[in-house]
Amino acid sequence: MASAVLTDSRWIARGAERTSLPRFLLWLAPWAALLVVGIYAAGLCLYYGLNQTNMDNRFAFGLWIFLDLGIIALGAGAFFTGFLVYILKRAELKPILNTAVVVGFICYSGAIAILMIDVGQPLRAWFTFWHPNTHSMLTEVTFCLSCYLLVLCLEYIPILLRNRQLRRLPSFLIFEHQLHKLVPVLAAVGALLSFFHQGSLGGLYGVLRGRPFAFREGFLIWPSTFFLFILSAIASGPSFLMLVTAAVEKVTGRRLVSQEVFRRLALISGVLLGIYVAAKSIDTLIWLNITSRSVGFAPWQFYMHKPFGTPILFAEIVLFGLLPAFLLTFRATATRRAWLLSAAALACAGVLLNRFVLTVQTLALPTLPFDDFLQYTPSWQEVASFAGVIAYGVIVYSLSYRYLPMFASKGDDTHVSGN
Amino acid sequence: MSARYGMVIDLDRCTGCGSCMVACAAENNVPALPQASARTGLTPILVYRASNGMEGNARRETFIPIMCMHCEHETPCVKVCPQQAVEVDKATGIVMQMPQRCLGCRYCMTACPYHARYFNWWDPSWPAGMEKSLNPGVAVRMRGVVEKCNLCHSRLHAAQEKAAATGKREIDPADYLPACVEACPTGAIRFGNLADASDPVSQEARSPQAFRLLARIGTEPKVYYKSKEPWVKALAESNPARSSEVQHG
Amino acid sequence: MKVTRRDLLVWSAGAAAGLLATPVPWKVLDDVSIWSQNWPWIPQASRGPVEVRQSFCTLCPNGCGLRVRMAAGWPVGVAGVNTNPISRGALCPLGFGAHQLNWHPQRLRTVRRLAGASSWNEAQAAFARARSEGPIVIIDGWPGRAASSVLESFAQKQGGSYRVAVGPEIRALSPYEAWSGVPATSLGYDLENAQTIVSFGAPLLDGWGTPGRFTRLWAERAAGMENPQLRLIHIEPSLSRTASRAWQWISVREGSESALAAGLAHVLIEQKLVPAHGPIPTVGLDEVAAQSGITADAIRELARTIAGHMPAVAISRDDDPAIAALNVVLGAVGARGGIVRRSKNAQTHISAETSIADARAVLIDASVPWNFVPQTGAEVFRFAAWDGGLNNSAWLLPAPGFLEDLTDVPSAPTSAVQTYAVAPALVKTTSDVRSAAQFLSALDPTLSSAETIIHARCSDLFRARAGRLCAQETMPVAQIASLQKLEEEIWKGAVWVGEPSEPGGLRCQLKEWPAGASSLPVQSWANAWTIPVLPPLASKVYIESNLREAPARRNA
Amino acid sequence: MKLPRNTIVFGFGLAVALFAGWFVFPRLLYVQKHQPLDFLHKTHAEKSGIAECNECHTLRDDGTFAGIPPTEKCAGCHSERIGETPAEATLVNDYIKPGHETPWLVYSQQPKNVWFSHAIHVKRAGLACTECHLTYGESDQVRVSEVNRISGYSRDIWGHSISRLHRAPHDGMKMSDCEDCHQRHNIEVGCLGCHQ
Amino acid sequence: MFPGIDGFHWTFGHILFLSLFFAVALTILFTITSAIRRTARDFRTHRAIDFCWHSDFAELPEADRRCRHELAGRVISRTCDNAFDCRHCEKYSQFAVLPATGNVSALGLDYSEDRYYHRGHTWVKPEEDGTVTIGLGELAKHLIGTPDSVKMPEIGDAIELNQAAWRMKKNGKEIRVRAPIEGTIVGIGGPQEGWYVKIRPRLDLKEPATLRHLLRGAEVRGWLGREMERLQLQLRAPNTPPTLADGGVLLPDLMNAVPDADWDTVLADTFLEP
Repeated sequence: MASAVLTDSRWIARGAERTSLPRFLLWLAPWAALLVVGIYAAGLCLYYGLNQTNMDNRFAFGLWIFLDLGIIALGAGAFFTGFLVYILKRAELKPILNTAVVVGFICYSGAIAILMIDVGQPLRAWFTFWHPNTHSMLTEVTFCLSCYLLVLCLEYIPILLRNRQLRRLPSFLIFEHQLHKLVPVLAAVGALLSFFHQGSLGGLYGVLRGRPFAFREGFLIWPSTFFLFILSAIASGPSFLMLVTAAVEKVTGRRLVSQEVFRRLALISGVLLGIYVAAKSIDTLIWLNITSRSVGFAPWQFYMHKPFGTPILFAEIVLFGLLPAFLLTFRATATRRAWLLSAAALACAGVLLNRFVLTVQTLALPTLPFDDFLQYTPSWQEVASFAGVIAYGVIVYSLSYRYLPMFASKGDDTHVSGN
Repeated sequence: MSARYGMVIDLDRCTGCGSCMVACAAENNVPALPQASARTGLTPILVYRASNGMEGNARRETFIPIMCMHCEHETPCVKVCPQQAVEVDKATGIVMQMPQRCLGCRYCMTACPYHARYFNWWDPSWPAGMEKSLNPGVAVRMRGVVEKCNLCHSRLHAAQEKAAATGKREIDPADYLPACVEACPTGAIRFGNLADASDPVSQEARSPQAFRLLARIGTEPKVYYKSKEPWVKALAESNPARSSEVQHG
Repeated sequence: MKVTRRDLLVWSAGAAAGLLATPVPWKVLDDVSIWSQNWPWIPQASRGPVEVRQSFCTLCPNGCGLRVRMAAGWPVGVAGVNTNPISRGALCPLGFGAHQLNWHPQRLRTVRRLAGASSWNEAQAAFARARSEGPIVIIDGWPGRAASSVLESFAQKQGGSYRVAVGPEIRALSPYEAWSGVPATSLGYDLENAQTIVSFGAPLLDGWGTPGRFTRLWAERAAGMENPQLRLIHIEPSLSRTASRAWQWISVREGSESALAAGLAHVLIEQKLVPAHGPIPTVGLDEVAAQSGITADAIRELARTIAGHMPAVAISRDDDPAIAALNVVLGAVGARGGIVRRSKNAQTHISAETSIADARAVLIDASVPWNFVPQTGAEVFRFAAWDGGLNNSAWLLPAPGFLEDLTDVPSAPTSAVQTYAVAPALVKTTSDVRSAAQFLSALDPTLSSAETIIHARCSDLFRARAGRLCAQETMPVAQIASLQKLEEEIWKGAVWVGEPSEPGGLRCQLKEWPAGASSLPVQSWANAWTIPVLPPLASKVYIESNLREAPARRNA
Repeated sequence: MKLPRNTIVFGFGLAVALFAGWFVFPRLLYVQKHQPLDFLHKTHAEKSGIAECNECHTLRDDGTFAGIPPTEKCAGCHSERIGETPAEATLVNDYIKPGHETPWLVYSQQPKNVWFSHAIHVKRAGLACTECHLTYGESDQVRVSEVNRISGYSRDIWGHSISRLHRAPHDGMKMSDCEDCHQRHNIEVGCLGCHQ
Repeated sequence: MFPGIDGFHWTFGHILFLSLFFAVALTILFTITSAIRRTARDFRTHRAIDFCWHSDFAELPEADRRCRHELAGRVISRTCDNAFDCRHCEKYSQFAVLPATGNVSALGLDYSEDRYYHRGHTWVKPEEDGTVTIGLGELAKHLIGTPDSVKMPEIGDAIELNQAAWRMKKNGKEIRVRAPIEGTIVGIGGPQEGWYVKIRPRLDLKEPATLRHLLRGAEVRGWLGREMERLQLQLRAPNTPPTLADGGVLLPDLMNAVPDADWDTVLADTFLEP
């Protein structure tokens, strides 16, 4: 009866073939280990303070902020898909909606967890709500992020309640049903919030008058980076969804969503990426020739320190921008899976590179005439605690995939896969 | 009374002895931690050492004390702080940092063009018994918050209290002098009320030799510098140089 | 009726909902953040009245005036005293952190013998035994104090000898002692009246002499002026702090300072730029040029510059007869703006460097620079308030720390005028520490105490009716009503300043140019500091910034 | 009508939480401390004719506030016992004779990061002591000092109403209370006007 | 955050920003509360039960959702889209209903004439006194054998169509026996009577529509045939040819007889669990 003991088939939707529990646990084990290490590292940072990191007075922001910006941008797929499905009524994207929500939930909760370690006094973080400085982009970010995480939780609940055992409880089933009916409202709110905080994350740096490398002119209270971040986020979000789906398909060895969905995502991603690249190029030109000159900073000095030479700018705009935009848009490449996925990977890498440049290069460049270009390498605690977040993401996603209807609005995904 | 406290620092007089740094730390209960380095230490006033980039006989060096410049306009740190832990005081023009309000997000540090803000990476500590030597006028900051020069605010408190006790409304300018100004053996750092046209310091600040660091960014810093040496002024107004040319203080 | 799991869930849901409507979560949230603002493990200053006391920095023989803020009986901050005529309100960077020194981790609190624990009784017994067995040598680092005369008279009574280990400033004056017989400890530089100062590597702007004296002077008369009243010409191989601020910096080869001095003298005499009163150096100009790496023309130019702006005085970093001889040639010895004799009545001291091999025991006062190590096999009794590590003393005896001991402050080594002040003990000692003087008085009760000596000196001053007292306002001694009044003022921190020394008090007969020029020892800013350790806050300037080079580690 | 079981259970949980939160919690939050000896303002006002607060709670010359007077001040009258209360005995025998300071508990102690100048508020603004310290000067019994277990603050800082909703005037010395008063008299000060 | 709280300024920025924030917060709050409210309402107005069945039905595999007419061979293939609620099925009348024909005796399971069968393997037997008996079908009985535990309703309880009439446990598996018809419990049969409940139906039995949704006669045979087929496939040990096909007799206690089968699925299919 050993097999009977080590089985969780009662919890798995009927007809959805899932690997055996032992194999599943085997898959989770390394991630769980990584998560434990991450939690330990985070604990060190909370207990002993941020001296555990390699950040310093000049590199006040480090790996964490960079990756937070990164995953939040990649998590944008969640709100954007919801926005497309519920607001713009693109029903063809329904199959990936659930997975989008879960990915978004993971990215945002992970980012916020890291932020809580990153601040020196987490116990006072709520002061931001009590004494908000509404002129600060960070206030906007804090408010929007926390609200949107709440929204994501609410969007996650219906998926959770569709679990085969949980749905046996009538109250859960009904609640799920009712909540599901209201999800469009949440999607709308989520879209609003996300547009704002994706933007204000960009604004975070755009407003830094004291950092000519990051400072941008803008419209109203928002510097141009505000809009560039929104664009790049919604452009790379769908690409990231494609990558995740493809990865899951690889791991589980079955087709989960139809080629049409991929095609649709690719098209959206590609077109938006194209727009983003255009906007980014114009912005760069304005910045180099007007904004930074007006405060007496010449373009050459931003790019004279290795490794932050002009190649990075080129990579950002052409290699990780223009190129994937083309690959994703044109049928010829977008229908070939290999091309499609590598293009999506390029797009995601592009948005990460952009966040990296804005966070790290901004701080590395000297502003005082007699000051110095600085380097910084993260400590193992920083790396580990972030690896912990990734492990957390994989675990949450794996559990969701195993026990929840992830790739279809109806529980059973074999309908889609057909075999 | 709306004063605008500021400084004029005569770089030709600065010998880089470092008295200001030590006096400042002593006045403001800044710990000297064995773990601290040039990049993690707390130096509300920091003396940089810069050269004209030449070698041998032609080499010249100058020392540039950097503290919070108390920017008057678009004050970068005030704008970015999410929970109003920094503000420009209406009455004095001092940019006030409130460690007890700060949550340690360090956004203000990335915003400050002068790197004049410092983070408490460690819990402050002193060798056994040395806490008896702490200045009662200043609360010791805790780990995980940002601090910076508040223009020796406890001395302003003392001056105000003294004025109130003697039934005066205004403080006696002689009673309020930041520690670095008091400590400077050559009188290179001078402190005064820029809003008061009769104040010699404010006159000096308006003199043609006076300049400000990164004034072109437009944040109206209230710390002025002056030097007769052309290369110093040129350096101060130039773009960030290649790292080989400077020793970062 | 039985309670099901469902009931528990519903109950806790209700409880949770209810709790939100109570102060609990909100008050706890508030209190926790308040707790984080007052973490109990973070030390805070004590509450209590703050008073300001006057004293003098006793960490080196320059005795700068101190304004000490005291809270709850402990010093919480120091600043200079503007009315002090010598230090003029300035302190060195180390002085500003000195009030924390008494809690330095390396503070000596117990008697140690050969790195093992011991006691005062054993130390006293051991010293008494040594005294009975053979000659003793007592070394003083700060001659002229009341304590010094205690040490000296003990040495005389016991048939031992009293030596002084002095700093580089006094050593630099020793050639004149040799040539004129006037003790170097009573010589000084009349900087205030000099027009040109030729510094041979002397760190004039980096802690030389009484820090405030020259820096203030320089700031007033030289800083940032194209054509200053006071010309500072600095001769040093590397771009030091002083060099970077000098009116003119001349970079010479390592160890060629004396040669350059000779070269300058050569030109001055040869070109009759100065009235001839000194020997002609044997060395030729080209040889000097070759040694120092400066062209002969440059040397001639420099000589003309100096001669064109008299009075001029050359200041050496350390003992160097050639540079002293240059002063003779410049006519700066015993002249206005040159090297002057500050007091008539001062006796010469034997330098501690001279051999003490035959001694049975050596007693080293806490004022002796830590880097002075006696070359002897004798049993060494070393007094120190802090353990600087690495020393050859058999006995390490805990001495009073910063402001823990009463001492009087004689004239600063480089001062042009005589001064006298008293630094009362402001801080109560936290452990059983004794000064060398107290230690010896215990052995020989007939020795007079510091208080009585100070009293005697004050009455001398009062009787002489010369000079003036500098406090908030200066008052001529002649106008002071009573000795009590004078003593009162002195004990409150007033400085007695003697009459300005009249020129001609010093004559140097120099037959021929001194041979065997010594190359000056290089010394770091922190090693010039006489006490073993630096104030913790000094790390701001060499660890938490790159402003200064870190001091050489003594204990390794 | 018969309520469904869930509603009852839920309501029960709600009630328990409400009771615990409003009535039990405040008792647990504050630890009670007693003064080293019973000092009665009233007695001193009557017997020794001390009329003004500042006769004992003086301002120093530099304007700083002396707070609770040192034991030597008490010794001015109580160098020997002059009454027969046990409190006086404690004062004389335990503190004055051995020369120890009396470890008074300060009800209105502000944390170290707060700078409150009595000189400015009393001398310049002319506030009466009672405006903040109420009528404690006439009290004829000794208050128990309650200290917050988490923050270590005296209860007087938060004020005695745990909800802070309807408090007696001048009950509470939190930052917002200072701000309210400053707003009422529209006196504007920056953070470091009251913090150090 | 709120007017009067330190840090609040009556500036345009504050007002705009905070009102936006509170708008969002309120929307979210409203969403949650209304979802909860509607859920509660659904429970009050017994729509919950109905809804649960519909959603369960939607989750059933195609094979379990065949139309009765297909079972009876009146149509080739038809998936029920009405949650087996033939009472309100407009398609129902499109097909003539054949008269019941004789006993159904398949594989030694006797399915008698006077009973109406529910897809969840329960039957309804009208009594003279206007009550009806609800029992477990023979096939189901053979599957379960003697249950480890049974949780019967109490007299006076109301049971709803397609909801749990009673629950059984066997080898740690939870079995929910769906009620074929709604009514109030008037009697309960214990183990020896083979677990049945007597109910007074809520609807009038005279009304032809009352029992219309239950299977009879040919439909039963068709349905049973399919069920047996499914069982054979599910219960056979891996790579053995189908047994039982030759009309052998069904073992009395299959759950213990064939322990290694995927009973989870078998029971779910049998008792219409998603």
